[in-house]
Amino acid sequence: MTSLVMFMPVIVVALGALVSLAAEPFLNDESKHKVLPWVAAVFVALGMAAFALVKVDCVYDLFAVDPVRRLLGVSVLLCALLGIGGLQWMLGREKMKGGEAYGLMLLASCGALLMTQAIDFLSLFIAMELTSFPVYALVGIRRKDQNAGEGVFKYFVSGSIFSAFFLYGVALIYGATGSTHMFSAVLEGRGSIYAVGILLVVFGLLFKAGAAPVHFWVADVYTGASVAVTGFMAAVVKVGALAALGSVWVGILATRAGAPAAWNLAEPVKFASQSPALYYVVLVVAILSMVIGAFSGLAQKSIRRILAFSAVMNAGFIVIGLLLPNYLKEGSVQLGSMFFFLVTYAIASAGALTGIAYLAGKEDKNENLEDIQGVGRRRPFVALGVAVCLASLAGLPPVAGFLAKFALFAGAFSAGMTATAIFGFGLSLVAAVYYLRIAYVLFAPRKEPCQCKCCCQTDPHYGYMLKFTVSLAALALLAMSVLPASALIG
Amino acid sequence: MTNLPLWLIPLFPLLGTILLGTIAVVSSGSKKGAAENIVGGLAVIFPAMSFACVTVLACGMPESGIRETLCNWIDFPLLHVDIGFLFDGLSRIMLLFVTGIGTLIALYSIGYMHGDRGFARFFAYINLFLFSMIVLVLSDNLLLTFFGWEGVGLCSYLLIGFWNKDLKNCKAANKAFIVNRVGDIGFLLGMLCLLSIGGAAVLNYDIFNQFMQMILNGGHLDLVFTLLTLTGVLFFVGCTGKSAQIPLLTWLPDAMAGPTPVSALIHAATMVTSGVYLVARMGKMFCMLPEVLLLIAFVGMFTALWAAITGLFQNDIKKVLAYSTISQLGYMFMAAGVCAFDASIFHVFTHAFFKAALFLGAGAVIHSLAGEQDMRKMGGLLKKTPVTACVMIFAFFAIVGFPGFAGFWSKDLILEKLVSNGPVIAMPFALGGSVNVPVGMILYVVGLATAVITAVYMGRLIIMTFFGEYRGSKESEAHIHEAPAVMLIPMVVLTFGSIFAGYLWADMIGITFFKDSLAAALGGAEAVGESILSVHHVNPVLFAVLGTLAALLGMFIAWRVYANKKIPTPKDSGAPEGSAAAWTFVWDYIHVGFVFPVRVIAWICDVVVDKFLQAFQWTLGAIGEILGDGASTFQVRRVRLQLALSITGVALIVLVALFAEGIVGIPDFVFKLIDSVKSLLGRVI
Amino acid sequence: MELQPIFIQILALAIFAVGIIVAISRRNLFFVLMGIELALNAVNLSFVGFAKTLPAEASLTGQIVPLFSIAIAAAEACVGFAMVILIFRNRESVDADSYSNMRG
Amino acid sequence: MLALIYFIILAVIALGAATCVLLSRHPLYGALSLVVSMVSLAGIYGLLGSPFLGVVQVMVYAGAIMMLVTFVIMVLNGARDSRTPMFDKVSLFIIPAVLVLAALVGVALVRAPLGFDAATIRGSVAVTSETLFNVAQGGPGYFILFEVLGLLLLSAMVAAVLMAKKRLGSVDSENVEEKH
Repeated sequence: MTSLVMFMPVIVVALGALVSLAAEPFLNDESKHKVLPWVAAVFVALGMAAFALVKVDCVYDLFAVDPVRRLLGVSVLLCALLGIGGLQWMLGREKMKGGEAYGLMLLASCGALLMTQAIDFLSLFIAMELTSFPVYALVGIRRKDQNAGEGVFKYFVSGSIFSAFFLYGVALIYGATGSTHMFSAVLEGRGSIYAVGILLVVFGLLFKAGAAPVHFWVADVYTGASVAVTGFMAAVVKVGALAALGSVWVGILATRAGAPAAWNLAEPVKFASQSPALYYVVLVVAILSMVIGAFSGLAQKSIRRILAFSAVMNAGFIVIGLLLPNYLKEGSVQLGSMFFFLVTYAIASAGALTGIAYLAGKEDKNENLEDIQGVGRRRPFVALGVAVCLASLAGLPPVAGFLAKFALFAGAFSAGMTATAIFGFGLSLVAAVYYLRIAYVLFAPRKEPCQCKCCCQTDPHYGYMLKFTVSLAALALLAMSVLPASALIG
Repeated sequence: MTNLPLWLIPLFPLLGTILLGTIAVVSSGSKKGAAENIVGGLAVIFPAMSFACVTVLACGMPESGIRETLCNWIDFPLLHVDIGFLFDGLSRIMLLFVTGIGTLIALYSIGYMHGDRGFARFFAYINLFLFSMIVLVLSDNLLLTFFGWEGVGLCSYLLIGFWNKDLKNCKAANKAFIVNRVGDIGFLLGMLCLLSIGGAAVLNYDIFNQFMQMILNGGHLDLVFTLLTLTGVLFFVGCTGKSAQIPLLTWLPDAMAGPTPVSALIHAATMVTSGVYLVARMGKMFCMLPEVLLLIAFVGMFTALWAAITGLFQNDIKKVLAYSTISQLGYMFMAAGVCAFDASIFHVFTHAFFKAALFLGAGAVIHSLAGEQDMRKMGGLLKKTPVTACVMIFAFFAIVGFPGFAGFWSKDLILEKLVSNGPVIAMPFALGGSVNVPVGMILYVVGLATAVITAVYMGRLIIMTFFGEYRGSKESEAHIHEAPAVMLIPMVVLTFGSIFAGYLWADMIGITFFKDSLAAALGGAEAVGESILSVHHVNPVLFAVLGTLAALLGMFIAWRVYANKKIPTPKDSGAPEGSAAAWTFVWDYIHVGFVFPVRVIAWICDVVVDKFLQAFQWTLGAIGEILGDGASTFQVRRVRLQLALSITGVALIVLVALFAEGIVGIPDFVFKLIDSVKSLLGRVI
Repeated sequence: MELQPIFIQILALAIFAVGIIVAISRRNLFFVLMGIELALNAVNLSFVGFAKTLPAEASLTGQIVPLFSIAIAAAEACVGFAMVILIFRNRESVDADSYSNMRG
Repeated sequence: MLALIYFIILAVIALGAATCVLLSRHPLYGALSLVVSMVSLAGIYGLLGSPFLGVVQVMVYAGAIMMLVTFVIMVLNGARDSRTPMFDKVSLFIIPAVLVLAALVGVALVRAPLGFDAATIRGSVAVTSETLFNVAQGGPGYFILFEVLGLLLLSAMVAAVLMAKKRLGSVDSENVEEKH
């Protein structure tokens, strides 16, 4: 059963979900948050290890694994670890009853893993929904909170409407090609249906990635969810959606050229079957996202909201990667720098938000910029991890985010998108201001001595995994900047 | 012994950083802090080992330099970079004084930082700074250099804000960081431009040089000239940031907020030279771009003059030295601007010694006066702290270019090169005809004038500090004491350096050792530059005499003006006032001028992009309702409106995309309609 | 005149559009959910309609995908109504516009 | 010809019922219209030669899902839509946007030549299930997706439980609630 080996990471994580869900009713409320996260984390770690078994191959034309997808998978699982750590800290401290959340988080990670591997629209759709449902529930996990309810509502409604759009796009593509496979040739005379279908599918994925003009949900949902969940969601859903977008993109090129499948994302693709219209669509989406993300973020006070707009902006940066090295003129696409950017972004934003979940006080009350001032001095370890992650988001060397940005802009420069590259570069500087502002505030002198007893009384047991995973994320970012090549080989 | 691996050099400070950082973190909880003996010892040993490595390597270095590639770093199709080191004539000189002076600073700091709460933390920063600086100098490609570049920026941020209890220091640190970031943008964009000209591997210095040679030999210069000029300007912007040239120079005086004067010294003697280093390193490119060279020369000239005049107005002893640093950097850039990269590096080298001696001396003065920095409260210290005074006076002779001292050789060399290499440019008149402008002569005259002013303000510093009567309070006078030995030793060593370093390249007595050692690394660039700039040889003795006269004149003026002048009683602040302040802070005001529009733009974008545009979209749908309902509905908070906007956006983009693909065509009758409207209009009109 | 595939597609498109309009323009939460169900139904119809225009092998996919999509729609309805119950408890309102208090 | 007549009848019912959903005031009426629309869609599936799908449609959609819908509407009895207007100014904006998008898709559909294929397979139970559970190495592999679907349903269930279960909030707030 070669195919079983191919799915080993997913199977292990799904097993972890089943185990933690099955064990949940047999534990009392106290020990739920002490035992279950560790169980889940062990399975996630095993899942990471299981990537060593996976070979580069595709299964039934439904799923495929290649070095890039492997890297994406590992980063999804790393973000899942961060998410579990944050969730343990939050749930344990607030003494929530019930530990279903850990199982749900693993199920969502399963979905994201499958999204990165899908090369068929049907499997992509199922994986996408598998990612979404648990995240809907996780956003609403703080059930008494009005904002959480609003967040779930907005996410659910817009999410299901855009998945309907996505599915309709799939139907049109099926009508045009006779298959839901991403790489099947268009039938005679049905090119127009294909064009519309692909646009709907692309926007369905861009919605999940939070790019403009379908970005409106991002700010509200990120703010509604608890900080720990926001960190998980920001990273995992985005990795899944943008990885799928990359597959779809290569698929479009292959389909239009009528060429055989080219599912290996690690290899450069050249079909000379590019569409100028799609080029401009991507460019418009990129520029809109960058502008909206950069400037709206400046006006925000809440860290979650700042990072929400940063998510919008980074979605804009990442989609530029679709056009490299030279989509418009030669129809050649190599998505390496895009996925490197994606991975660094995902780890950095998950790490930063999880760390802030640790620093933000009970029920995330102190999550605004002025409330969090000086917290980093009391908890320097986590705050340092957060600072590294923020530096990566801001694109400061020597953290990996710098390399990713540099590679992306260098590529855009060489691809002849000089204006876009300079524009994006300028906007990334604007955005760097708000990341650095968070870092600055964390370490600024405190305004008044600590008055809240709540944060000092917490059982430190709940924080160990969070501390460990945040430092793991920071180390991963540093390691990727020193040896980016090894990240892609692993 | 020569096959010592190169990575040992950065390794030692890195180890030191890690070790000291760990000590700092571990001991942060305890009341007493870690034992200063051990920490201080460790802090000195690591840079010293590094210095030892450099010395060993420097002695056995082959002519062409040592290259060492550790591993592949980045291998994207568009970008290929290795982690590698390059040890040649240029990096040898730089490394020698970076590690050497670094070691001395560490030694000195043990005395200076005695009893400070953050003792271990401070030395961790110093080691990290040295590590970054070594990486900057030793790297064999621009990207790794950029890492070091950012690293020193970070360390300067940390060191300036070292006493972060004080908001003023934090602000100064932020300012330094932000101004440096502006320069870094230039560096980054320059790299991008270079990549787009030269391909994936061009960031490596060897390949860079080959590439430039290829352009030159193949006569392809005119093909890439525009882009290459842009690249040169962008890199120069990067250098102005790090080397505090106009217009990015305001951070350096503010950086004096750091722990007196150790971090200040780091900025002044080592970090700021990285800009000069980069220009020299990329000399091959700059020498092909006469316009950029001219820009560099004039920026250097104005900076030198402006900073020298500003130095006259300062009351804070460290600020005087800071502005004098800026002024000396201006000289270095002037030299680089006429393709005399070796002279520029030579001045970097000598300057490092005498400026370090001056800063350490100033530090010793401040130390002995228990933190007093205002020169108006000093005076007559010659008797109380004789060693410090001697050090300062010798260094003073070096900086003003008194014959025989280090500054004499390097500064006069630069002035000589300005005349011999300076281009003559034909300036067309508006009414026709043109006049030949001897740029070299202009640069030389301004440089000479600056030398006079340098002597004046340095003389003022020496006179106000060491001569006359003590002007401080009586009780503080009793406490004045000479610095401890651990501080004096580095000072004395540096004093010897500032006397004798100049003899490495004493043209007049026939020693050209320094020039020869740099020839392999820079020679190509200078040859090209000299061929372009039409060099004519001049008599060096004439320049030496003129330079000496300038120094003597300046010293005379200083003695006449300041020796017997009644010094006004100081107010609380040491900052200059009135027109002096206007002159000093002109660039700060200009910076504020830049900051303000950015804020305005941000505000406008916040209002326009986020709210107004959404409102505008909304207007299209429900314009009648807006009139009735007012602006309360502008904010998109309702999910239905959010979705509606999203779908509108999608629909618009899809519409345009389908038009572009030709799937949706414009029906014929639209054209007919337009035509008929046109004809109708034509008939009416 | 015979039945044409395009009729089926146009019907599917029309129902899809009505479904989306119901989902967004109605303020009652239940209608929002029902609109989404309607849209997913229309997509299934589109799949089946396209399946009929394709040769043997390809047409099977068009029969299978709607099965999956029906299952997913059922799951979505389940999550959706759970969500309605959750937020209804908090705010006692089924008006979609009453869930718009977040500011930034 | 006969097929066309049946189709037209069913299509009119389906579309009409869909419009009723849009225009009905009370959610229950909307739900009933939705059932009508779904059943007539099931009829169209039968007409197009996919009886299995039609049956599934009736059972799952019209049966199970609509049960759920009506049940929840009944439970949350205060769910009357009478206070809020059915349409407001936002609708003015939504309807044109959706219609433009739909028109674009329509144009694309019309421009493509679509014709029934004679070789198409009737979607009977046997054929459908054989394809679905074909575990052969070279088969379509839908069984894997079937497994994933199992995970999906599990996640939906757990998500629903997490959101709708009565007491899952923090201990403190629950205690406060009990005192009241």
